[in-house]
Amino acid sequence: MIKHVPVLLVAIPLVVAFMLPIIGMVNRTIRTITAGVAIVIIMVLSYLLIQDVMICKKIFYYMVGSPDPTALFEHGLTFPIRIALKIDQFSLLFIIMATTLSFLFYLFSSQYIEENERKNYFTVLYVCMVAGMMGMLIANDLFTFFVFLEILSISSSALVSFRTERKHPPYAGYKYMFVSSIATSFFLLGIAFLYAQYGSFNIDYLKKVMDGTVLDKIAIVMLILPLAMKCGVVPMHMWIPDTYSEAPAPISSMVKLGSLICLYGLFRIAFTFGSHVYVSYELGILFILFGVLSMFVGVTQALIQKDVKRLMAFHAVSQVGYMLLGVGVGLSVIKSGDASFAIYGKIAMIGGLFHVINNALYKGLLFLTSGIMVRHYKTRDLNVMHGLAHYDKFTALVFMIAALAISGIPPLNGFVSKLIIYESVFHYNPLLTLIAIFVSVLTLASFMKVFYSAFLGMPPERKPVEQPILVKFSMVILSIIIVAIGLFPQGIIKLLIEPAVNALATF
Amino acid sequence: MRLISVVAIVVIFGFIFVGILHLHPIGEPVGNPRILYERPPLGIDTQGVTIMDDYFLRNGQVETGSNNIVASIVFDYRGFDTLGEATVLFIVVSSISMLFFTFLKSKSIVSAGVPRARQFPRIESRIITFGAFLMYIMILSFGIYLVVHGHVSPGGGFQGGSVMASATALLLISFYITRHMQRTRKIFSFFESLGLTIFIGMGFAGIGISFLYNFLAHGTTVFGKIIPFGPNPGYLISAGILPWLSLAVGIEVFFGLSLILVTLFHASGVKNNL
Amino acid sequence: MIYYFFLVISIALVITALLSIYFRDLLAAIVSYAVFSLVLTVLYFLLDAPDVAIAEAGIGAALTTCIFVIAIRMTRRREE
Amino acid sequence: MSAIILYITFVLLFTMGLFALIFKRNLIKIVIALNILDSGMNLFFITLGYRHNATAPIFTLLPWDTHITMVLPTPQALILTNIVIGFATTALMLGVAILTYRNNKTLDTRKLRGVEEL
Repeated sequence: MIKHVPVLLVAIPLVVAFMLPIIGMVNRTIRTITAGVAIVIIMVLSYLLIQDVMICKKIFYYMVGSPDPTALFEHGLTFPIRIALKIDQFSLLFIIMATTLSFLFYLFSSQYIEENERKNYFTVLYVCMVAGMMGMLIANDLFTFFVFLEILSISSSALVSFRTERKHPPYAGYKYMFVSSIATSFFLLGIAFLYAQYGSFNIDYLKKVMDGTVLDKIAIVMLILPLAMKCGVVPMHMWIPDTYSEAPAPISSMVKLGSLICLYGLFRIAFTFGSHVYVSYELGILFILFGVLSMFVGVTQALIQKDVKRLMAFHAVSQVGYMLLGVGVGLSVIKSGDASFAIYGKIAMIGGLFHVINNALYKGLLFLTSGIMVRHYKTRDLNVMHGLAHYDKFTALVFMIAALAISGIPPLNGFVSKLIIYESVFHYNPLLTLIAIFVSVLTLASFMKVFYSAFLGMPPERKPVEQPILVKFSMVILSIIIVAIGLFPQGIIKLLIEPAVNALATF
Repeated sequence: MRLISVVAIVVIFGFIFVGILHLHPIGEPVGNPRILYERPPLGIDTQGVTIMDDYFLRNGQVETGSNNIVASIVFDYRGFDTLGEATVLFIVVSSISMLFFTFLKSKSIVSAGVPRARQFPRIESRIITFGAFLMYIMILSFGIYLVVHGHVSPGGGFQGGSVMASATALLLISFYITRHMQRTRKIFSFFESLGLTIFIGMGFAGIGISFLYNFLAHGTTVFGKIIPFGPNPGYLISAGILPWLSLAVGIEVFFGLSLILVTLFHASGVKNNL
Repeated sequence: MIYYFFLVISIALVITALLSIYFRDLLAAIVSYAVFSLVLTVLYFLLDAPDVAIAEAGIGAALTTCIFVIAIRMTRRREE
Repeated sequence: MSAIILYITFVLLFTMGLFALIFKRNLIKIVIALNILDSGMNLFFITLGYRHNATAPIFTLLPWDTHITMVLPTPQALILTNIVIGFATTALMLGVAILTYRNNKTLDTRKLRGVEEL
């Protein structure tokens, strides 16, 4: 049965999502529990794979609909004819991250979003979003990747405009959909250029037959730019602030998670095709450029914001820069001779990927706390907020943990990954490290501003409402994970990150 | 800012133009010189097949029992993409229902329950309604034909479903029937979920071998009729799970698209847009 | 021979697409988009893709136009 | 010229759609432009699979001939998928645009800049 796990990761959320409208007509509590159970099942399935994939270095292939699903080719052919799914160390890292976090965010949203008939559709779209993420992570086929990218973007866009009765959310959803449609059109163009030459969509097969023609280079640009657009790196970041600030709090976290999944696609395509078309050095430089720009522009924009969610959104842009910087350094030295790669390129990649996980954790937690803040003050303006810590010590503590983690203060997880990035990038170019440290200091400054204005000062006029139990529970779990990773980073690096980096480097 | 956009578009234009100059000429075989081959005549074999499409053309008919190779790709070889595509449609139907939920509760001037004088447009001629009804039946039967014969002649679930949904559009503009909005929504939503559940259920039914495996073909079952290679009139009862998947997708697309149309049409008549 | 068909249809496609972008009356723009879709359907048929032609006729020409018209009715007709 | 005529049509449609996407200010016009861009994309894919003197990839009622060739079927299957996805995108964007109009009483992106304010 374990050989079917790749397809079950997508099929279980989908089958539950298809039946949720019917279940929702019958009973709403059962509907909420069913959706939660589906996410728990795929979470457990992804944990079951750790032993096989991460420790025994086994790679799961699955040909959907084939008489022998684990065989790569049928009938003695030399090319795959069906849709291939693949779970290797790199994708399993992201699968574990995505399933765990979407479960925690689901717990938060199940009591945070008010209960009415629209919540049926909310749950359906949420589960579909999880399925879209899973599909992108396991796809070994460019067109399947495209289809699930569409699933992810359409369901995110609908959820971003969930609060239709307010003035701005529909336009934010429109903007997000606009950007994703342009991105997916370009992605399809890249697929078309590759198909025109090699007659296949399978990533592994394409890697094998690619020989670096002009069309290949154009196709790679067309595949990488849209994904960079969906991650929100700086020249294409105009949609991020609106989307993240207008969405409900759990959806902001989920959209952030989705953009990290697009980052997965970006890394995978860059590493798979880059070295075979002889552009990995250029791509690495491009990533570093994007990364530095994103870090700098994101944080300087964030400093001047008065709106708490917009501020966090700009920090999301800036944090993506760190990951691109770490992985870009690794990509640019991967083919320059093994010595320099072994010295700092690999460590930079470990830092970059570790930062992805840490970022998803504390950024999600920050968005969740911002949701509680906004719900209490009925506004997102920092100048109006004051003194929530007098009554709600829990939220203050949780926000403190997340804010310190994002600024890279020692006992927490952000510090570890940032330190790894600083150390390794320093060997590559000391200037980049200086910029990164400077950005980190600015991050601390802007979050101190938020903490000061939202939690300290005069007590607020009215007492905050007590948060429901699941809301608190999910936030507690996230904070515990953040502190635990910060205290014992070696375990998770050895178990998850290093195999992922090795798999990525040998793509 | 405009200047930057123009420069960006011109750069993209240049990229694509360089790209098409390097492509193969229209009508020639796909491929770069390493994979280019002299195309042998059609036949059942896997010898000398170097690209995916050639395999489908040679073996698709015998392997799946479907005369329409496009249908065999859509529902068999790349069935997983089709599942994703059906999911996209499902998501959009759910989103539209979610976004326009407040509209659905209020009365609409396009619904038949509102007095005739406030309708838009005011004229509702007997000729139009009767003609539309005739057309409705004809379009619907054409759509059902397309769905059922998807594996024999051009057509299939998506095409048939969309043709049937355009019949719904015709019915809407001639009859203005959105009076029982809540009930309509529930029924349509139920059938849409039912179609999708049949689709994914067929997928799970083959999971003893693999997900979406065509377990009904090449068997002794009713739908496992062996189709010989080459031109033939085709059999309706063949091709394994293809007709079932086609039917499921047809149901899903028809009810899903109709629900989108009905919802938007109803919402367009709500006066004080809540 | 078939390339003459392609040429004529291509010109028709480009003209209808230009018109649907050019018109400031959105209803006219959408009608030209419907014509664009129909011409595209003919082109798909000439390119030996009957499945795609049916889908484009059903979805592109009929349903897309329909929801566009509904959307215009709920908003405003002229592009300001 | 005759060998790349449809490619040129695709490039024209794609660029036209892109121009309109970026320079048009009306939310509904943007959706039309997006549809044109998507149609160009579909046309390109189908053109990639076209062959001279070939038949549609359907065996029913085909005249038997041992040297028969068919157009490539995979692009057609993919474009079926992409047409439906394009329709889905259109429907969602129009729905959201309608709600934007209801909340802001305008469809002009220049007037909708106020999203940044609180």
